[in-house]
Amino acid sequence: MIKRMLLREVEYARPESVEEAVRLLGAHDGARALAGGQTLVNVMKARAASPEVLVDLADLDELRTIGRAADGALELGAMVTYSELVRSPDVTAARPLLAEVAATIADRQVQNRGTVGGNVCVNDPTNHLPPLFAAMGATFTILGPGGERSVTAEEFFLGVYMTAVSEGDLLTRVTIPALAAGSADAMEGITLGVHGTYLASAAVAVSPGAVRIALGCVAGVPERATAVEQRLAGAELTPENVRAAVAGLGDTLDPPSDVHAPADYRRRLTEVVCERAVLAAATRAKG
Amino acid sequence: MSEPSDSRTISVEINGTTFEREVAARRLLVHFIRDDLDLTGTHIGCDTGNCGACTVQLDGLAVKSCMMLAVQADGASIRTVEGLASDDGELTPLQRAFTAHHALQCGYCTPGMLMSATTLLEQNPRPSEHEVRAALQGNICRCTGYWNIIEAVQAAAEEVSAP
Amino acid sequence: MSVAPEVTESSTYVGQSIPRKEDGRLTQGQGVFVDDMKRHNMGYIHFVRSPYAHARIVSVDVTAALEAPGVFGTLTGDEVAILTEPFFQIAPAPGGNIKDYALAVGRARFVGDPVAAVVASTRELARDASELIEIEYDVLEPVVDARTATDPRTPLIHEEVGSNESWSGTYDWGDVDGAFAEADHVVSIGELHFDRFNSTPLELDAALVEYNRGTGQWTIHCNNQFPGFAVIMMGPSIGVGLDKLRMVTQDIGGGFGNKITSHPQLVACCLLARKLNRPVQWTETRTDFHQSMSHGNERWFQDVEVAVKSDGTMLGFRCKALDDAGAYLRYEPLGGAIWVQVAPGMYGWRNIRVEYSQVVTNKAPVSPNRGYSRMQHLWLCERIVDIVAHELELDPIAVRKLNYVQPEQMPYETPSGCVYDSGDYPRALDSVLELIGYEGIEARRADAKARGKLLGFGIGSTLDSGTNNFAQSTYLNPDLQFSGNSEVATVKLDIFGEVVVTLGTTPQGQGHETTTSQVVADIVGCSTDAVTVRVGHDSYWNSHAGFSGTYASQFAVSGLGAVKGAADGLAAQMRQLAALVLGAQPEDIELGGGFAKLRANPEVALPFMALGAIVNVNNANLPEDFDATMNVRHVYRPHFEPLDLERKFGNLTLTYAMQIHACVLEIDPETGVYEVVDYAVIDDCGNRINPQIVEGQVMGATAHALGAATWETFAYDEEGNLLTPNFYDYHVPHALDMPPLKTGAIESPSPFSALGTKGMGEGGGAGIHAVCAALQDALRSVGGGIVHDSHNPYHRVFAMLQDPAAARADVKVENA
Amino acid sequence: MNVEGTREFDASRERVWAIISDPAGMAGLMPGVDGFEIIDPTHWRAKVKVPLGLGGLKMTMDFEQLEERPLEFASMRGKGKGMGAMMDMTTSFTLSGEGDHTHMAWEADVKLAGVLASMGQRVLQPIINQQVEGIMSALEQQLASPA
Repeated sequence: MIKRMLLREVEYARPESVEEAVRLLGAHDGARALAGGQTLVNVMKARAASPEVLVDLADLDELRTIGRAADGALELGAMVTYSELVRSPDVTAARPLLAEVAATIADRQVQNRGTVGGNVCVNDPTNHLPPLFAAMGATFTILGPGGERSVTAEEFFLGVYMTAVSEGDLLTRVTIPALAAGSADAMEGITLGVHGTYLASAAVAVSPGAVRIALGCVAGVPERATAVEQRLAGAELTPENVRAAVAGLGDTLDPPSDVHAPADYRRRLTEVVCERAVLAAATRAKG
Repeated sequence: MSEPSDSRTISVEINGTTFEREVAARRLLVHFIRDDLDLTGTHIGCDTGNCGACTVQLDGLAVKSCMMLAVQADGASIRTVEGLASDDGELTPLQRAFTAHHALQCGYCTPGMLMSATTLLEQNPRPSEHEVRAALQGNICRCTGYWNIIEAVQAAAEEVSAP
Repeated sequence: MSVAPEVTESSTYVGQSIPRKEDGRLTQGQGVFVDDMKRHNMGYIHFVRSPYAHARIVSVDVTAALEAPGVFGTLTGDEVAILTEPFFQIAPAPGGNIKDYALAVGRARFVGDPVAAVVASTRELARDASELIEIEYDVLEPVVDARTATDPRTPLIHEEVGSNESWSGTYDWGDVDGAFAEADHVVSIGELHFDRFNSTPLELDAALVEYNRGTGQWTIHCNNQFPGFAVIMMGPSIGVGLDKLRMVTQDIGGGFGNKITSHPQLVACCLLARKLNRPVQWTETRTDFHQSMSHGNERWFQDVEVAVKSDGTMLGFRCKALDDAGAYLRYEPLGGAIWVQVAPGMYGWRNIRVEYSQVVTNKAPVSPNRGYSRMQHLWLCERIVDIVAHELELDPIAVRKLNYVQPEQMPYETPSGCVYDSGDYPRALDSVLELIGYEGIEARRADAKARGKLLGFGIGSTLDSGTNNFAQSTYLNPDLQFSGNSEVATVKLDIFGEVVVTLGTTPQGQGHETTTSQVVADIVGCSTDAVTVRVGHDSYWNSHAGFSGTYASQFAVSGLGAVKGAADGLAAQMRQLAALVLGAQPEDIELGGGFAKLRANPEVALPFMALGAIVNVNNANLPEDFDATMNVRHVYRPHFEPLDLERKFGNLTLTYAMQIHACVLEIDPETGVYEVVDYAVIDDCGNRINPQIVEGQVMGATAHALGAATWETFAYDEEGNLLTPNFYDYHVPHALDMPPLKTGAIESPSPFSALGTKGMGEGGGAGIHAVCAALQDALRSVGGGIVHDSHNPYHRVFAMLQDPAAARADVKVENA
Repeated sequence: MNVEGTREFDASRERVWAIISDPAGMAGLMPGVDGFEIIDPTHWRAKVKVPLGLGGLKMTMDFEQLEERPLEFASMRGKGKGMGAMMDMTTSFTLSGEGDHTHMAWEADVKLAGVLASMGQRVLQPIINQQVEGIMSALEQQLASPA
């Protein structure tokens, strides 16, 4: 029960088209998409989960593209790796912070395999991309037996390890609006070691007159700090104003405790990283 | 068509040799390399993908072979520590620098370190100290404290880049 | 350009940083670690471990597992109880009544305690079958806090002991009450805690075990780092003589003490190899290791009182020490005596009383970990210095210099009778201050403040005692028949003139092949390339003794002492033979460059090849009384006087290397997050055979300390679940986490070792002391919280920032 | 781990009680119940699949009714065993309120062993909160529909 490292029996398929992938996911009970596997394979080694069928998305080239929509929005295929985000001129042009954050996820080896789709579908509370995408106002395109649908971050993230991607569904794409003039993003976190697991994180998107804030590590889904957003709407983002707006944020949260951060400490950290992220985004927006 | 099955015949090029083997779907790439092909230079030091001892190059990128199924490597080209030295046994500048700078003690993390560092220097021949550290972040060493490893990688970069 | 280290013009190899002989194979993936080995038809062992910290094992049913595909067989605790005797216990009764077997018998006592084992044809099938072993548990209340372990309401972990206390004893040296009567100030600290962690070597414990039915002999390929101890535990348990247990090691991927106590698993492997009549293989997983193997001793220091004169001179201290041994005494209670090697730390304190007790808990068993038991105590000594300095508003550097044992006192006999062999501690402190640029520290503090950071500076000084006198075990149990120490080396001259060295040690990265070749080459007169040092340990080589292994900072003294003895012996025989052949006296012969030459006329020379061949294959004409074998085995034994058990007095280690660390860190006051921004270490381990290897040990130990100070902890919840069961939550520092480091060395040769060397490798604990000191220094300006724990994660620092009064509530000063 | 909370329902205590005191009613509220079996009036068993994105956590839970004071208080113990996790949970509900209003105070003491216990601390509380939220919402929904 405690021993790890070796997977249970599993079946494996490597479809050549998105449609075939969706068919396979729908046809087999307990089927699960295998993207980069940088979480899933570990969980399977621990035998904490054992899907019966793995549908490897590796050959689905259409999920590997990074593109720009007509309105400039950034379209990220679900199988785009963190390393590809780091190197992409499109990402750097549309939402540069995304590349910066991707460069701090785990380590180089994981960045070479881990994917955008895997990161958000796992939705571990400590993951980088869920709060970041929530703050950026991303939409998620899901292909299922009934066709394609797009959902917002609020609709996408349902709980720890739970998203709107249900059995038989496949996340194909994440779409992120391009930064408008006078807008900027920032993400701040406290990690276990440099570039380590987040103990607290806050992603912020500042646009003229508005601030979107999503907090990681405090709940099963990225938590929008809506009260802080409202207090800051239209306000000048000075250190004093931001501090005042963030004050009391921790008391509204119900974060978990673990060996690295008791709940109260996590509340405090979340206030600090929230404040810092808003100020960092404001500075960038000016710059 | 690709229907699910619990094993597959895969074809993988490793250090220039192509291996075609039937492998269970659940077999980890690292066990395929170590147990099935007997290339035991690639090591295992953890269960969670943290330590990097199993790092190999897959199509030119450093990856952790314990976080991949062997079937996922079908069609790929892999390089392991055994593939670093030339056929006539000449070591790479990085391998020599590891010795010269005492960048290893027990040597257990060394293969993974070398694969990460080799990949770094291929992509970035003159890395800064910070870039070296960042490239090695996914490889744990419990003997050296990393300082000599970082020094060795920088020295090898200098040697290779020297006019 | 060349990247080779500079080899200085010198007539000797000793003292030079020659490149390591080991590295060629290790940089090419050609090392042989245990898990790399395979045998035809071998089976893979998988241990089924308890998910409960404390539970009665009601039943174990292996029926379904035996029917599973590929399964060769199983082993259960009930079988083990029939087939083996419980392991020998070092502790006297009642602690010694503990019954410890290769598998849990009747009761599981920690999460990860192995309850059954299954063997199958592949790793995956063994793992599959393990899920079919049905184990019924009756869950019992766990004991996870050492401080309540002896409370009468706390359940007993080993009923045969009658208590959860495994050993206790009082150490009382000097005139403690007199010292307190004489003191101007008494500084008291309610409770200090040294945390639980270990060095987590990257290679996990493993074995490949073969059984020879015909001879009844096992060959145990493993990575145990103290085979001498392992077989003493295993032989009586299985009921066989030690020669039936052939221990073989090759490359070992780190040990740090953590690979000493794998004997329970090795016994299980032996039983399975015999039962199934096939080679069996076991490789632990990372999670297995964290949950079950060799945690460092967790220790509480309670009611600490320090007697201080007004100038800061400390006369001594008294305290209680409470050691948490975990569930079984695998190497314990030796930790209860080992710390005595360094009872006063580096200080001239003459009056010390420690009421020591050790308890068992439902956590993984503790066993040696780099700095074993001394690190805990030295941390206490350093905490005492920094807390006293803080409370009396004295300079911690001045207080150290004032209290250090002074160079003119060397060799210095401590109040417990240990003898510090040599060293100049104040000079070492000055050196480290120079390395770190201490004169600029206040400017750096101001700069940090301007950036909103709290800068802290701290010193950690530490001893690295090596070459144990195993008689120290009789402090715990006078009936034990252990004393002294031993190590073996064999040096031979082969037929073609090759010098071959066999060691009894089990290096795990310390470069024994290299340093051995340096010592031998100088003595025998050849190049280090001409010296082959066999890899690893093999008891068939008959080049080992009872204490053989690699542990406890001793190779440079005991290992190389044996090497030197054997090489001296071989050189004498070579001179003897050359003299015979050349018609001269042995003293007329000089060895050098691979030749035995006539001193007076070096043109007259015999190559080593001739010497090797004459004795081995061309010996008909040798005189009948010629007795040189060209194969010399030497046993190194240090001399120790008998201990005074009544007073617990006597010398426990031969040499005392030392390190002083200096740490500069910055705290973010808003979060408690801190970063070590500058770091320096001075090491003095006497003569250095290979300075680069010594520096490597200093660096590695420093990294361990920095990890333990901030991130690495084996933390348990109330149910006895380990919350850091692998590298996901047990954060080992990586390349981005490491601060800049400067190192320096002083050489104070030991008068007691053959080469003037001192064993080293374990001094890194000073990093923990230095970080604690630096944190406390940084907190000085914001309420003066006192650092009470060796492990300071960010939230603990934040708590000290938030409520400094609470963080100093149990620290008091009474003035006379 | 101890978790607790309160919840208000626009329904009489009798209606709330009728559902929570009935094993089948309870099973109907729990998310991901795959199968359900009543062993005797105070013991029942449920096969649960906690829907997690990584494949779902399957557990067989054995429930035992511990104490019951109709309309006021109920407590039960559930022991579960599944992949990588052993759970031992004691939970209780206290009802108060008059007329068409019910106030429920609930608490649960959850003990875990196995891989989730050691590696899942960080996500455990959010998962339990999700489960409880699921149960309470289902109860609310059931109460909202005509009796």
